[in-house]
Amino acid sequence: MSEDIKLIVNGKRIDGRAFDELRNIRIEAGVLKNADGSCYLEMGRNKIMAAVYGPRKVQPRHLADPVKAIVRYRYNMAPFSVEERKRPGPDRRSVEISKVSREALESIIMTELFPRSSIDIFVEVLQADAGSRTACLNAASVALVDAGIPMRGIITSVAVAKVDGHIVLDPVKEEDNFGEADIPFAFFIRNGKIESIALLQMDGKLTKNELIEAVKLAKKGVMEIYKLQREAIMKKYIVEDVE
Amino acid sequence: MSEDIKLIVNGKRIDGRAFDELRNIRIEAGVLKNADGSCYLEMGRNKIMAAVYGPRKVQPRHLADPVKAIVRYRYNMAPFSVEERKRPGPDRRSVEISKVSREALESIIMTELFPRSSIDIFVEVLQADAGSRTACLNAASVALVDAGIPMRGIITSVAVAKVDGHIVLDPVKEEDNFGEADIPFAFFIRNGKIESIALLQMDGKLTKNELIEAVKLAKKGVMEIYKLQREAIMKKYIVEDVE
Amino acid sequence: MSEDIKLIVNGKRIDGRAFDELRNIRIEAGVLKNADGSCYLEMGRNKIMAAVYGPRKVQPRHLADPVKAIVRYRYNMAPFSVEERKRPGPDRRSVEISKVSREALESIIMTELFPRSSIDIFVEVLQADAGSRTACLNAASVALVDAGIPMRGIITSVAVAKVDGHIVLDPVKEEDNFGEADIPFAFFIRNGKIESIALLQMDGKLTKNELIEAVKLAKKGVMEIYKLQREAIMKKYIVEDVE
Amino acid sequence: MNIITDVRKDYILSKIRDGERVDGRAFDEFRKIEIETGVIEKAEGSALVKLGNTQVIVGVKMQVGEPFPDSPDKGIIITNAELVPLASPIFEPGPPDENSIELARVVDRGIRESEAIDLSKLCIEEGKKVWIIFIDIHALDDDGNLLDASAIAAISALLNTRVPAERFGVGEDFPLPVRNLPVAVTSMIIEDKILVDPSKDEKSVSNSFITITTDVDDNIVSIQKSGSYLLKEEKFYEVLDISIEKAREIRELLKEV
Amino acid sequence: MNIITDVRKDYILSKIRDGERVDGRAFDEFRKIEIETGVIEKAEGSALVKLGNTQVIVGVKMQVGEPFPDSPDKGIIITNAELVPLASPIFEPGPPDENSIELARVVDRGIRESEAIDLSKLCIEEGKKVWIIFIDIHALDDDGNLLDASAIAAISALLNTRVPAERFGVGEDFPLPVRNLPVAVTSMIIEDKILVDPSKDEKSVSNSFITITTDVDDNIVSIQKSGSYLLKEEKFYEVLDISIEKAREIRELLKEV
Amino acid sequence: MNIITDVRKDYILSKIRDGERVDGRAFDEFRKIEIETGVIEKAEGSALVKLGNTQVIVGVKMQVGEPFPDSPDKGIIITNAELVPLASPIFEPGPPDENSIELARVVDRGIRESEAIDLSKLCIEEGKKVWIIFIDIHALDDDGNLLDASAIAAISALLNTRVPAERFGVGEDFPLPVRNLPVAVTSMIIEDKILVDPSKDEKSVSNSFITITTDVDDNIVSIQKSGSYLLKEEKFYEVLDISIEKAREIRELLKEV
Repeated sequence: MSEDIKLIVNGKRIDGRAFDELRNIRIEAGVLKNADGSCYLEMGRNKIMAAVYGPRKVQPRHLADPVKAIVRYRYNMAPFSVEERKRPGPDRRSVEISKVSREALESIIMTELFPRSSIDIFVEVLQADAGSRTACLNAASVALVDAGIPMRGIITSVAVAKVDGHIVLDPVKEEDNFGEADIPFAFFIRNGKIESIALLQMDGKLTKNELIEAVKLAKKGVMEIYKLQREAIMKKYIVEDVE
Repeated sequence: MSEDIKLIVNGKRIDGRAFDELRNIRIEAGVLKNADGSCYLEMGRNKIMAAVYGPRKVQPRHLADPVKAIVRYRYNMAPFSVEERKRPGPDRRSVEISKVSREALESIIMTELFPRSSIDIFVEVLQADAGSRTACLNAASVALVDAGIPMRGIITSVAVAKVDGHIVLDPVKEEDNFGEADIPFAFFIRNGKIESIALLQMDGKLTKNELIEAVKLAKKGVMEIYKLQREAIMKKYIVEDVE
Repeated sequence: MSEDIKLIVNGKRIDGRAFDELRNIRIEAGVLKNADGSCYLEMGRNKIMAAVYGPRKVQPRHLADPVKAIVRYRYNMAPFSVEERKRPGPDRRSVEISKVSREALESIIMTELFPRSSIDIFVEVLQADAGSRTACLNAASVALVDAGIPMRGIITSVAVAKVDGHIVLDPVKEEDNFGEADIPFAFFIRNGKIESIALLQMDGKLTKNELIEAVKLAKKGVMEIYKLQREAIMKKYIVEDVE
Repeated sequence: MNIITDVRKDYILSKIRDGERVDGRAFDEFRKIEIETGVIEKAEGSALVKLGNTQVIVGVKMQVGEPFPDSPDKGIIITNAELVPLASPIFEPGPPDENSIELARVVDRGIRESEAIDLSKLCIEEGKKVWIIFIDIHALDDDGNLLDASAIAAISALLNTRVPAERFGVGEDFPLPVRNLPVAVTSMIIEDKILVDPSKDEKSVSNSFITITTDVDDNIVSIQKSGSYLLKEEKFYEVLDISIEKAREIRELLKEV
Repeated sequence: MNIITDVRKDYILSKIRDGERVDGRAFDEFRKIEIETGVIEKAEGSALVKLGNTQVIVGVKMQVGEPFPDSPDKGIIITNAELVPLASPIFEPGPPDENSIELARVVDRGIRESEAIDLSKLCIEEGKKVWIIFIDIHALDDDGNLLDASAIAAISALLNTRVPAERFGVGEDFPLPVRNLPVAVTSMIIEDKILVDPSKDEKSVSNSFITITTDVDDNIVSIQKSGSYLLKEEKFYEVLDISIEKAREIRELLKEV
Repeated sequence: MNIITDVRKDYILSKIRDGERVDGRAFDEFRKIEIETGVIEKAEGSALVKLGNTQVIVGVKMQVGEPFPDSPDKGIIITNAELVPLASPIFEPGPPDENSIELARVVDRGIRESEAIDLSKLCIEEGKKVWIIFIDIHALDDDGNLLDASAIAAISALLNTRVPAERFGVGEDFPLPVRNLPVAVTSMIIEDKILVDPSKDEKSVSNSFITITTDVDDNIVSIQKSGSYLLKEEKFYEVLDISIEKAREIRELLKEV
């Protein structure tokens, strides 16, 4: 169907953005009382609530690891988050997203400090747009910091797409559906510098060179998001200090 | 639809009863061999079998409470108990009924005497009419006595309905379906006196004064049922003594 | 429908076999690396893979028996094993087959030697024809020997059918579907001699005398299969010795 | 507790060795059978069966539905068993386990293979609409041999069933066409002895069972060896004879339903 | 840990005995209620409700489907609640448990029995096509009394709902016909005292609740006694009065939605 | 037991540090690949693939069904993987876990994104009837890298598939229109080294994987980083080159199928 729909017109994207421009992002840390850490995040039309519980005792107990904390991550879509009502409960897509997202975070959480514990990360997609897994990871990262979980750095995530032959940053639904490729990334950032890749998936059709271009664009994007994550965290702690 | 169907004609109800008249009730205690206590009960067209097992070791063990017995209650409808065959297994309605029924009984069972134990109450609706939850509670009460479970008194239950503007006792299916309100009650009776309310639900539309009238009528009804429960228990023990 | 289809023509069966003739059988032991014992078996168009794990620690632990090993048997059909794609996961038929097959093998495995252990037998029907449960049992027996599980003898299995009034050995699908009776047998064979019956089911319509004839025919059949099971086991061990 | 259980088991066993059963029955004697039909008015057919202290209720419900593609002109039988926790301390709530599945399937086979129901009379519109018969077995008290009790209750309920054609707007109600009387007889094999209709007490000393279902012409229509044990060929023939004989007796009771 | 919990409980209790609540509220005082509607643009209607620190979001989705046979000319309401583990350390992932089922059903009853939605206006083609309204309750933060917050969010979301007729090719969009404003009021009964809108902190000392839902005419449309306790008759009438009064106050907020 | 495991792991690791693999392969060397097609006659297509000791069978079944509303003129692919407990001591019976879901989805993506099947040729009646292709991956023996073996088996089975149009009464049978040959290459990253086709033995020392699927034109059609580890950017480009090269070699084998 990509033939029928022009996604790029006069060098601008369907929503008017430049190729390397992010959607609007809004991040607020510490929005829930029960959770040890939490974050509300909007990224385009994505609306995400993330909560972190832990380190706490593992339930059920037989899952405990005697040498480190186990990390759990549950990506869940609210039934009203999508056009057609989604039946509650995990589907195959969300099981896979939960797995790769958990693995991205696991790689930077200092789990060795909390044997026999669990660190539970729950993200609820209240409204879904393209890139919901990347939005969730960004929210989860902030919630982890808010919960005071010791980490080697931070995870920041963004997707890149190929649309009408162009590599573009942070695609919206139409670009995802009718574009030629979608590549969600998450990077490990330490001391303000991108260190390595924590999450990488891709589907579509790309040459190697296009992929290299995509990595470059994603890195530009995450540095901007990283600043917003920092700001959200700073804001919360500064406000708290004042109180 | 209540417009189309006349539920009250010449001051009599659809099945000929007076407003404050119960359906026929038949109660028999101790009808099962395996169960520690049991009761078969008919209330109108409701046919109920109740069994009590316990106090016994809790399975699975992690549910055990170190300071008191846990009470479980399972309201289950046989597939053939209703007009349209019911798929086996619990539905949302029976989960809710099981919860409020368990809570009614829990409040008078001396659970503190049996730490780490369970008292399991199973009620099977073999044939369903209106008021099956109240019939089940009446049967469960007798089965608990039959099992020798120490209780502070007894639970007796009946529903009241508003039908064509009148408050009536112990409604049948048509009164429940086309009436204006349904109010299942269960009372705690001690030493032959109603002490307090153990179960109370309501749906429909009622004024406060109608509700007060409903309570009055329910209290009249349960005292009659209470006598039948007593008789059923006495009968069994007297027969046993003779043997 | 048996009226419409002639299953016996000129004293020969639909696939040309004599009444007492088995389908082609091919058995190969020790075909998997992970399993402690394994067997690939073809019996007519049945294609079966069997694996044995154990004796090993029981998972989950609460199933362990302090005085003997527990035996588990899982008969499973691959989704592509039948004409119409089968939904993955156990159905009622496979639960029953798993039960009676497990019981047949349990009766000859020396479970008393391995308290608190499990012996897990998994059989996958990769392609299904009539008699898949008998083919699976034959494969499982060889896999058990291959795994070195101590047994009092061996189990060998075959079905007998009544087709157009005749008792025939090892029926194919058409004979099973349109025949008058199907009788799967498994025998316990020790020192090359049939000792007793380990599995016996039957559905259809038979007189007592026909049943006696069926037993006789089944005994003839299993002795032939038993030889092939032996050969498969010998072959593997001889090859191993040479290496 | 375990000592008492063991003492009890020893007692049961020693009785059996002496040719006796703890409840005084002969080896080939069933407990008292009581059949009450029509106990559930809302069901199309129903029966409560007591076999000694074992109690089971079977309800039959009927619906109009699509036939199977390979039998477009035949009604459909669906048999289901619920071993609800009310009926025994060892039954657990939840989806059917292997025991309730086996029970339902063995009862089903007896009815199906004896062609007890004339399914060709349950076609409403070929290839489109046929009657579906739900046979729901609901255990009430398992004092052993739930299977035979269930089989008796199932055929009794079917004999009691009226096809609710009027309610479904497809003609007038008529009695379900039942034309055979399958009877299941379960025996326990212990130390070369055959005990029919084993009680729960007796089942504590052996898990070796065989169920043989026969029809009005003494044909065998279903066999199920159940339990992990080895059955001698000659013992099998002996069980066959006993089962045929006991089924004849029980069938007399069914004729009165 | 347990000692701290116990000390806290004693403190809460002693305050109550002194006629005070730990957060300074009067016994018949709700926490601050904030209602924000239209928060989920993709939903047909939505509302985020904060009740003190308790937060819940309700989204309404609509689909075209078949009516129930016994009400061929009426729309259908389906209410569902997800107590996701994000919202509380004691919520677990998995299918709805008895608490989320009860929550959904009590909210549903308030809407249904007050006839808040004119279902007869949601029939598209009698007997064939009607609107199905999915009311999905999604807990975000349970600081006590999720039920009242959910009920407020549900009716607020319904007030905010447009029927997406164009998307389904069945005419023009129109606002959902809402004609009543049911309000649920939950009270905790403790030592003969009645505390409306119990917080999580307060729930640690009692599990005795009653929820009374009333409509614009002060009719009672739903009652749910919840928790294993015995309720005195006179206390019940007292709760009734309080519930009617508090519901009136909350209804004023709904009128501004 | 654990000591032996640890010793083994140390040995594997020290070998890798020395630039060697325990089974003697080069870092960029696959184990021997054997492909046998048509092994299940009842399936529309099938293939058994051995990758060293890893064995997997894929069966393709086809049915006629309704298309998705947003692609009314296209066939449907459904890919499913069963990691049955027969294939590994760590696989458990039950519904698919995250590993089998990931496996199925990565194999699916390779086929889908390379547009290996011309789905527009699988429309029977636009908007009404299209072919549904069930690709069922059935593990037999997991000695590591089940994913690449499954991907090879899936495309081999598809190459072997005939559309059973006659059986469904919709024309004559024809070969499934396969027009691309996606090949998945999985590498393990360990101490800055890249090992393709990791064996089970090797997987005991690292859980850092990346699977890159490429098509006949060396396009990348699917990537899946799997395992909790951090991947250096330059290492990623290195893996890309290796994957493209190895896929070309494997594709030669597929051309012979």
